[in-house]
Amino acid sequence: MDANLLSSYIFAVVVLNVLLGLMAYMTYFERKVMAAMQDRVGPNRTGPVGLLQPIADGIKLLTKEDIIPKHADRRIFLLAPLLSFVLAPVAAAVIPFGDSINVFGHEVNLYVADINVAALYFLAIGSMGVYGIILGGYASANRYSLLGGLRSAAQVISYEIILGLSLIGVFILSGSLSLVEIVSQQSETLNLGPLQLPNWFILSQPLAFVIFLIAAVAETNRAPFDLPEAETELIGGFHTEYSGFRFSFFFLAEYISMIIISLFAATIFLGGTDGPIRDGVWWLAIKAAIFLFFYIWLRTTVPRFRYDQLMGLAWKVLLPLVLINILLTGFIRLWGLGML
Amino acid sequence: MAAEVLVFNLLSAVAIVAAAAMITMRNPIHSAIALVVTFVNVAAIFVMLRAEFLAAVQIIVYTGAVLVLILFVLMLVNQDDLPEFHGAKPLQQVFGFGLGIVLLIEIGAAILTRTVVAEPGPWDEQGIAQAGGHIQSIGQVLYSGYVLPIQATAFVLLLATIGALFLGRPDEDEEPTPTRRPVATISLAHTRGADDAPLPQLQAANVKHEAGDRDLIMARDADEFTSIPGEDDEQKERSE
Amino acid sequence: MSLEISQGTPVEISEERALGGSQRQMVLNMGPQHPSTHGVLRVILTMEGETIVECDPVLGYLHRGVEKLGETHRYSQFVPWTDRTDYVAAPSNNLGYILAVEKLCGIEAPERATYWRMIMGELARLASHLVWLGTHALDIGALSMSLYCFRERESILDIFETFCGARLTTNMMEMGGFSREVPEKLPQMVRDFCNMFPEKQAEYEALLSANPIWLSRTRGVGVIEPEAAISMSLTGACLRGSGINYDIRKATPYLYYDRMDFEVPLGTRGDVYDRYLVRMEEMRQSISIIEQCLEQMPTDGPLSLSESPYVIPPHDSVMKTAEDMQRHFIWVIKGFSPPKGEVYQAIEHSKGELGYYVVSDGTPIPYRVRLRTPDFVNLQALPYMAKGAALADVVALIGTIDIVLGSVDR
Amino acid sequence: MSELMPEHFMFLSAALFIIGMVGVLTRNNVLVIFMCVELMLTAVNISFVGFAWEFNQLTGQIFALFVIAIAAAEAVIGLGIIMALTRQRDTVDINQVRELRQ
Repeated sequence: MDANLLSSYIFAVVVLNVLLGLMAYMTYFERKVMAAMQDRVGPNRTGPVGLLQPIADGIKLLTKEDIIPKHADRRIFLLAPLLSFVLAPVAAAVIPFGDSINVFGHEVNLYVADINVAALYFLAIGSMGVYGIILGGYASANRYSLLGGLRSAAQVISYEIILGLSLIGVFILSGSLSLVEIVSQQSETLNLGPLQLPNWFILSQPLAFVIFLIAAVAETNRAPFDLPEAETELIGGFHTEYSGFRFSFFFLAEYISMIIISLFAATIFLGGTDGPIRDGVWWLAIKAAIFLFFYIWLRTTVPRFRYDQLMGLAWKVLLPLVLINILLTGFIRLWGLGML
Repeated sequence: MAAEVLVFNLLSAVAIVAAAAMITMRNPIHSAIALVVTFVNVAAIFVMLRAEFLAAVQIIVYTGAVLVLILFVLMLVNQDDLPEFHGAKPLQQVFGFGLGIVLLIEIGAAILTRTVVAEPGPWDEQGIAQAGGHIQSIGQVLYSGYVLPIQATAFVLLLATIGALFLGRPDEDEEPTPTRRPVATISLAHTRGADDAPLPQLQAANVKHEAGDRDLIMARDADEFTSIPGEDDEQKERSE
Repeated sequence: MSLEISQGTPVEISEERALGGSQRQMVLNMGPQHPSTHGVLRVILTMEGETIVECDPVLGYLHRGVEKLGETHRYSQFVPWTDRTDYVAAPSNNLGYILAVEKLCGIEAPERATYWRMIMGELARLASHLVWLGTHALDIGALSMSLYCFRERESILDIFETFCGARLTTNMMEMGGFSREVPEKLPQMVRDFCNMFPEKQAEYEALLSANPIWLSRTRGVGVIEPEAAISMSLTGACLRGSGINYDIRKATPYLYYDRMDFEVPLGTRGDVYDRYLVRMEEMRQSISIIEQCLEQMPTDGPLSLSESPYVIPPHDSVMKTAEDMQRHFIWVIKGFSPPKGEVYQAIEHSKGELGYYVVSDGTPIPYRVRLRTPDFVNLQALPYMAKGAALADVVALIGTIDIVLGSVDR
Repeated sequence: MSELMPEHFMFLSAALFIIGMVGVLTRNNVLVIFMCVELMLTAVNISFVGFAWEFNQLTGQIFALFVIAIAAAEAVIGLGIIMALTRQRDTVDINQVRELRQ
């Protein structure tokens, strides 16, 4: 066990705990921000400004009766929420939280793993997350939650393709898939004449950024794409039969994947830890917070899509746009290299 | 480097056990999950064999899409009319297993008595690192010698999607499910028309333009817009 | 699951009616307790894949026999029942009933009381439209709309509270006008509300009217042709959304609506979006009506026909003079008995034409009280619109006909 | 057996292939047979990658990439056929789907 491996293990544990803490307080943050947007106060009973609300929710969900339907396929019924809850934070392993600091003498680099296929790893974990939804829908033994689960799985799959394709534009420019490499490329400054612009990919890939954002919102079943939530009223979303802490696994998995996709978007498009004054993980936090605020803002204002509009948007609008974007970026890159 | 062998053996053991479980499980959904476990282990083995890009592709394409589609079809087919596992004729079972074992022995013999012919190429650990990583190295090799196969695969994929669309089409003989009626006719006071039929020329005072390029007609008293334009000139003729 | 409906014949709805081939029809039961059925409406949907083939609303979960109660209570005792039918716009329910009984007795409230009745009626329309907009937008997904709408509704309910002491079940209309003096700060409260409301409504429209998702969820959905609207005798915004010009305040003006200068909005396509536009425009018109009433209202003048036998004597003189106390006592205990006969009085309620048909046989207790509530009739449009619609549209369709189960089931 | 030898992945690939083959021969649910075919394809992929690892070449990996692409296309068509089949015959049992006539 060489020192490097040990330090990355320790850093991984740190990241996981920070993430779980963030996830709990994300629910609180969302309820407070939504309340402010809706002219009301939000949780303020538990703790000074309602700060203990996540703990209270956790205890409530843990103590609630946990019902397993009689005909349910028990083993898969228990496996599904675990699958989606465990897979969500695993994707955070590739996100660089900084270069490296030395602690008690030896170097600790602030990312759990810098693998060459980092972005593809992120997509792979995302695509594995679909199983939680499908098996959850199947295992609860009622035909409606099965169909609800299939519909939201179809939504996640089609938007995952759009997500992957929208990243290709960035990879063409950055030339590498590893996030550490992408962040370092974005830290140089681009000086177009007088003004000094950070060389963030949002500036060179605006269309890809917008499409990535839409696909990210759809991927985590949030805001205008929150079909499973509406499904619970109509056709019985995949987590209708779940209750108690098993339901909280699904519920919290959604929040973790929201945080992680925001971190990922901040790293890819807004230059991760690179900031005007001093680079550091706080810049990443600020950018991710902007994305999370955007998630909540969408949720309070925008009405919900209908299922066929949602799928139509993915295949008829976003897919052509994303392909055009790849084509354009490719040509610009070739023109840039003078090969054209 | 015994650890590497140990991990490899562990992964392949789990893969083989899961594959065996897949063919012996009664419920096809359970066998699908066993297959997912197998594929994930195979992806891990790819990572060990210096094929990281392929591992990611294996998970994204195989486990994330193809198997999910299979699960879709499995779940859409009603569970109760799936055939029994052991309903098949036992002779076929025994023959299958027997053939399997015979084949295993043959291939085992072949593996043990093989002689290495080719000499190792340039792409070992340093070669890949020098090219900039797995993706870059595969990219170079892929786009230097294999451009034609890529076009062919793209063409095959296009054909597959068109084929799937064709197969997915509901066949004609079924009565079509009721679709929504054509969009509303305009009100009694206006000639009937399709959705975008232009409104007859209304005095500007009446028409109030609203968002979503839709206008409201503001009636000032009760008997405005109550007669159909076409009809009242007929009434006049009839009454003269 | 088999479904026993009260008429005795159990309706056997098998879980999946297998059709030819493997094309299965699925029966979905949007049960009485459901977040977006505005109360206890139950809808049984038969679906093929994504589209709805049959939609069958089941009513009666909130039936309290209001009309039967009308036959056992004196005329003035029935008024509290009227505001429990459509609990979202109670004052205009009371108004309808009281106008019918006054027409029966052949009396008419003095000018100042009539103006106050019109103001309260229009405020009730606003309150009802705000509840409609909030829940309709909430069903389609815009979560915060309901919070904003209910914030405005609070100020209306404060006005009701200062006027008659109650927010929801107002029971404010009395025979022949109002027996108590109007609180002096009320006109100013109504004026403040009228000044504040338009820019708040502009806020709603900024959020919804041009929102592409709202447009795609409401345009071309739940289409009702004019002929179908008439044949189903729809009234109110459902009718005017399809472009038919029928508003009782214009067709047969009651109170002083003929003195008011206001316009009736008509839709052109008859879909959910048109009904949304029509109701939003109605809110603006109500505000202008209230302002006109405040201007035209005489500053002094009696508030009630105190000398008529059918009317309760004004409250302060009851405490002072002996014969008013005696008249008050007889009026309350024995009640008044209108002349024999029958009357039908319809008013333009926020949901459509609310009609009261009262039959009197000369005794203090009515022989028959019939309520023609608009949303019971408008609910017929749900199966008509739902056929062929997508499943997620059902919530939008229920929202667009604006039903309140209290007045649907009576 | 300390060093990772080529025989390791060859045995793994052979084992998986044979399990897939046995599955195809014994199971009579069309979908499980379909999964077994996918398993056999993956087994072949393992040997491709293994040989590419052994001879430090990348052609093996590229070939595996093409196999995955074509397998995806084949899966789409296969599932399309199965869906059309179940819609018509309402069964997935391979034995009942022998005759061509309706």
